[in-house]
Amino acid sequence: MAPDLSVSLGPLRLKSPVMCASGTFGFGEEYTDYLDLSQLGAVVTKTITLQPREGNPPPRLAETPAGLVNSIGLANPGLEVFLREKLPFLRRRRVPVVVSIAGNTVEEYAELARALEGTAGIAAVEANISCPNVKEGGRLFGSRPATAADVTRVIRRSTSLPLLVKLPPLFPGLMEVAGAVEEAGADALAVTNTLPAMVIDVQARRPVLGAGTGGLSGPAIRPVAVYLVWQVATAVRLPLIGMGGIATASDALEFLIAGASAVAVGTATFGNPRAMVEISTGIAAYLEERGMSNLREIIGSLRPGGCS
Amino acid sequence: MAPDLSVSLGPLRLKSPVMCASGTFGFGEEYTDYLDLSQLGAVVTKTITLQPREGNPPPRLAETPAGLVNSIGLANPGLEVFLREKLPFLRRRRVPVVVSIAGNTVEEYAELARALEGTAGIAAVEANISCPNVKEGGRLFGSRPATAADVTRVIRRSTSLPLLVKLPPLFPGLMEVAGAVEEAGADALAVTNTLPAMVIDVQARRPVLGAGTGGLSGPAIRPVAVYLVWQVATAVRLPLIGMGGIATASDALEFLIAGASAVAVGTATFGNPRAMVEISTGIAAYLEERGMSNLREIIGSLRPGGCS
Amino acid sequence: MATLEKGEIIANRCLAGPYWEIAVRLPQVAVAARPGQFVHVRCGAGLWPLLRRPFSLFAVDREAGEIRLVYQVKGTGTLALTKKQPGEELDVMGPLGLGFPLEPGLRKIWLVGGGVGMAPLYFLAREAAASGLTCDVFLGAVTAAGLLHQELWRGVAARLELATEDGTAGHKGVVTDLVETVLRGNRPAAIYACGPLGMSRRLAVMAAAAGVTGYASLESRMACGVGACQGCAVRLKDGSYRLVCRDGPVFRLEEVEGEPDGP
Amino acid sequence: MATLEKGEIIANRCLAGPYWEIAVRLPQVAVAARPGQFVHVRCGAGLWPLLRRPFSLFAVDREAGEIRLVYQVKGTGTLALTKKQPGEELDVMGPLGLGFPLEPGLRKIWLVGGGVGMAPLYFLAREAAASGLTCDVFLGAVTAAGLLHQELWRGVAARLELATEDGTAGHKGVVTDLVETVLRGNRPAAIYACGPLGMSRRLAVMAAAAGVTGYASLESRMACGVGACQGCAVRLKDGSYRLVCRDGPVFRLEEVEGEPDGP
Ligand SMILES: Cc1cc2nc3c(=O)[nH]c(=O)nc-3n(C[C@H](O)[C@H](O)[C@H](O)COP(=O)(O)OP(=O)(O)OC[C@H]3O[C@@H](n4cnc5c(N)ncnc54)[C@H](O)[C@@H]3O)c2cc1C
Ligand SMILES: Cc1cc2nc3c(=O)[nH]c(=O)nc-3n(C[C@H](O)[C@H](O)[C@H](O)COP(=O)(O)OP(=O)(O)OC[C@H]3O[C@@H](n4cnc5c(N)ncnc54)[C@H](O)[C@@H]3O)c2cc1C
Ligand SMILES: Cc1cc2nc3c(=O)[nH]c(=O)nc-3n(C[C@H](O)[C@H](O)[C@H](O)COP(=O)(O)O)c2cc1C
Ligand SMILES: Cc1cc2nc3c(=O)[nH]c(=O)nc-3n(C[C@H](O)[C@H](O)[C@H](O)COP(=O)(O)O)c2cc1C
Ligand code: FES
Ligand code: FES
Repeated sequence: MAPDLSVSLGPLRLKSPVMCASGTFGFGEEYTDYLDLSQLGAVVTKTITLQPREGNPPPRLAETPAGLVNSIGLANPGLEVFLREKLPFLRRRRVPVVVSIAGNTVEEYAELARALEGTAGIAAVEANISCPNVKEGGRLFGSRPATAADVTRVIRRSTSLPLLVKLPPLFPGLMEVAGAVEEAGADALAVTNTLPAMVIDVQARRPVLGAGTGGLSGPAIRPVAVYLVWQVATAVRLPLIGMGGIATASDALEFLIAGASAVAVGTATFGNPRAMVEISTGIAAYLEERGMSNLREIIGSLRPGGCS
Repeated sequence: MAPDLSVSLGPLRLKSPVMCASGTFGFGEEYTDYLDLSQLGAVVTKTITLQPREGNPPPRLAETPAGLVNSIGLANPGLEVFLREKLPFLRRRRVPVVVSIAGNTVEEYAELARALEGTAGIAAVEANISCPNVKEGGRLFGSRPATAADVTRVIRRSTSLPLLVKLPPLFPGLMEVAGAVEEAGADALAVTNTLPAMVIDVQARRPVLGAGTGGLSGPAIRPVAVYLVWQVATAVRLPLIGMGGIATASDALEFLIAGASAVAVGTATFGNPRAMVEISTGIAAYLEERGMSNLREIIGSLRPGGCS
Repeated sequence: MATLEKGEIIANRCLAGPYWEIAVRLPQVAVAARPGQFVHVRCGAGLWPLLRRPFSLFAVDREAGEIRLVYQVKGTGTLALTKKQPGEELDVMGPLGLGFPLEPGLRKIWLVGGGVGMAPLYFLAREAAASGLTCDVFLGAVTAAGLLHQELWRGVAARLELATEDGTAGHKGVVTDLVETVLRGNRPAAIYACGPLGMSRRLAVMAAAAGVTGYASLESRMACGVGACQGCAVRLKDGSYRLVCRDGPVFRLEEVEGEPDGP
Repeated sequence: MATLEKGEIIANRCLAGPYWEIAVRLPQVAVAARPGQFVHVRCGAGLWPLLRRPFSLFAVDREAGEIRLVYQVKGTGTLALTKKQPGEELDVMGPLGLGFPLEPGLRKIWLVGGGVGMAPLYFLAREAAASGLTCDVFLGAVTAAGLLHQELWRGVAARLELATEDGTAGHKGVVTDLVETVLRGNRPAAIYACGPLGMSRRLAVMAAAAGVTGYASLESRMACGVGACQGCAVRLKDGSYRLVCRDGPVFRLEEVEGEPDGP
């Protein structure tokens, strides 16, 4: 019998632990020529803001060794267009839709969450708190326990949808933020967003990216992302969605074994649009080879390896 | 005329901006079959502790995409053996010797600094504050402005040698630590040490490294390291030594343009033991092509590139 | 419809200097492809390079189910592509993007290509010829070796004008100089351009002045190639951002910013 | 003295299954090499893989200035190595490490190899034969195809004993079983071993019990290969860490931990 790959992220039930990472899969429709969305655990949308956003000046992409630095700048059509033009398509697929949201202020997060509350076809909200808090002079919402908890609490009050909170990478201090967000009522945590990064064009002596700096994703960051997931897993009881550089089933298993209940695939989809499906299949095969019938036997099953 | 590659790191003058990164070049003697040490800006030793350290249980290395995760555990012969058996060799080469030091307590750093003070043939001390502070329950010395300043101040009082301080990667908060270390009397800052990382053997469901976790180095981290150097360069006036994933002259130039006065090469030496020499040559060629006579024309010469 | 197709490499050879040509059996891509569209190619193996690279379709043989690309070796991806041997598989997504529209009723069009940018224009010229259009072709390159496939061009061009920056072949100068001169006496139904951004911008200004319409294929770095990542944005004349992979790569010349970027 | 030498690949071919052999012209490495030493090889191109990979010298022709390595394809590095074509350059550091000591006065030695670990023993057997020693050789593999280069071994071994785990050639079982049996009636001057760690450990116990001395070549992942990074440490019987690249790869059997690691 095929192993059971279903998982629960608090109130959110997924039939596969493999989903897309926000911002790398558009609104799902862009990839329908390449895979059947219903094979995914969930589709996480590009982060939506209240108003449409044009995004950052190009270039927005720079490839680095085993990595990608991007400075998209949350380019998105805004809440209204999303609900009118993007959501109907997704609603018709048999896949849970997780809507990623971001605001410039705590109130904007709340407003987004309220607007999604009443809408059919949304399985969960993912609060992307890895973006700058305009009121606090541009510090990331997610960089301090207090602000991270604030924004979580306010969203929690604004919606009864399952609430995922996506954390930025922090060294040190991620455990504290994760703990505060747990306290404030999140149902699950997503770890990690991109690492702050910069690429310089040495001929022009300018940053390659129009925005100057960007975020690093892809296999380059995987060992860091696994570390962060493992660390957060030891600090909170919430289910985790692990991501950062996952390209193969083996990569995904590292996160699951480290303590993630689900995984998201971002940059790898660009190279291989079928990566998510292949990863699901590979996880199932891994469980079967070991005679395991349920994904839960793997999650957080890391045995000690020495002194750490 | 060949361009002038000499730089000053506060009181420390180097004839080339390219040096080795601590821990990747042993005590210099290991690489003499492959290059002439006098062609390097400086030799930075493996970090020395008061007592010899055996290091962490093997395995200590795991290769990842464009990266290397290590958990050496500061294996080193200790101060006494270093002075007796390692330093004399280095002293005979025509290259400045920078001794990297680490302690479990602030007092140990002071003791190491005092011991080096009186010793001939040492050009500078590099305080590796990216290691756990035993007294503070294992937090890195470098992770907080107050402890980072403490250890810097105490070393500063213990030696008149040029004092370099090597910072760990912090998101956010590196600028605050850098500022505190500047205040406390450092002559230059080295940015960055390895990123915290973990690799899991999914067959055994154990960490690959005997120590459980390790630090990520190599080209994978370069965009992050450039970002950190650029950020610190905007926050302090001290000269910086940039490192993290440098493998070519172009990589090194990214750091110099971002604001580093010198660069260190670590992981790349393993693949190409002559990398440092080739990087020096490449930097000189870059200056020549542009009719520049002095490295200073490049340092911190980044032009704005958009909105950041 | 675009597909993800793995097809056998039939040939992969150097044309001249850094210019190569690769032929691949990809029946599904071939049958759907239109001039000006591109394919998104996995150039290396594993993670090296990580991202695909976009290349315009140079020629398509729908019966044989084959496509041909002409590519210039620039960095990691194109260098990796040169290592692929005939018989190996190439992993391709495509055809992608919106191609050159050939509106009904056109009689004579001009094709203006700069450097390896001439690639998609050849596919266009073949299709145009098949539907009875006349093509005047203007090609520019840095040096004579960059004027690729002249024998093929001669077979499709009613008129073929060449320019090289170093004067080793044709007019000495840039291709837009040639176009400017000919525009004084002549007027095509439309201009179709592909080349460096500077070339397209200059053509946009010239075409506007002459009251001629046209199209230009633009470039940008890409990640997804399908409109999902918002990475390939270009700024158009009206200040808005558009996605090269989804809204282009072909844009109306009228939409292309006429002035170079500020410093 | 070790050098960094780039030499032309003369041949690179598959022997059987995952086993390959590569021959490279490296006069400086060849002239300095001793049995049991290794070379540190840049297997791929660019950053893929990032680190070199260590391989024991299988055969060395000092006159011709050539070395030969036998390697098993395991992952990124060895896979990349199979792609190298004759005529291309291979970037090699070496010879590195301390080889097998052949103390004067030895008459008859036993060589015990497991899997691709037999590689350095062939170089040793040739040198031993040249200085008049007699070698009895015990080789083990999972299956018959892993018993590489039998014709070469027959040329240097006074006695050749084979074992395969699946019984497809020689004794069915592991090579240490064979050694154990023969040790009951016979005693060599020394045992020289190279193979999986488990094999060396079992030999260490057996040799100690029989009062025979010997050497084993150990493996570890390496970064620098020259003693600079402290990455390749192994724990010896006395609990101390030693560097495989600098203090080894050959250690005295007496130093090898006899018991497998705890959980
Ligand atoms: C729609 C489209 C169609 C194309 N068709 C063709 C074609 O038919 N033939 C062809 O040869 N090429 C074509 N290109 C260009 C081709 O995609 C690039 O040359 C290729 O991706 C370079 O990859 P690389 O890995 O070799 O170089 P990289 O290593 O990625 O880059 C090499 C150098 O070029 C610079 N660079 C790369 N891309 C850009 C960019 N977009 N803007 C500015 N600098 C850049 C890099 O900084 C680096 O210095 C097309 C591009 C697009 C968008
Ligand atoms: C001194 C010395 C001499 C050697 N001589 C030879 C030789 O003559 N012929 C030969 O075929 N091989 C030899 N080896 C082994 C060879 O170096 C490795 O097989 C090779 O480095 C694997 O590289 P890779 O990139 O193909 O595999 P990788 O991708 O690095 O690894 C493949 C798989 O093996 C595992 N792995 C790799 N190295 C180790 C390790 N040290 N311990 C545990 N697991 C590991 C990885 O986790 C992975 O699952 C020698 C090793 C040493 C230290
Ligand atoms: C082009 C691009 C756009 C992204 N946009 C978003 C976004 O809108 N919201 C968000 O939360 N994360 C965004 N991310 C981050 C990813 O969701 C993911 O956290 C990160 O890329 C690490 O995963 P990966 O290595 O698998 O890509 C983006 C990443 C990339 C590469
Ligand atoms: C094997 C290894 C050992 C290291 N040991 C030390 C050390 O003892 N002290 C120290 O300050 N940094 C140490 N580092 C960190 C390097 O000095 C350097 O900061 C880091 O590797 C980033 O540079 P790179 O990417 O060029 O290697 C070590 C790195 C490696 C890979
Ligand atoms: S490349 Fe992703 S949107 Fe165009
Ligand atoms: S591999 Fe670096 S010390 Fe042995």
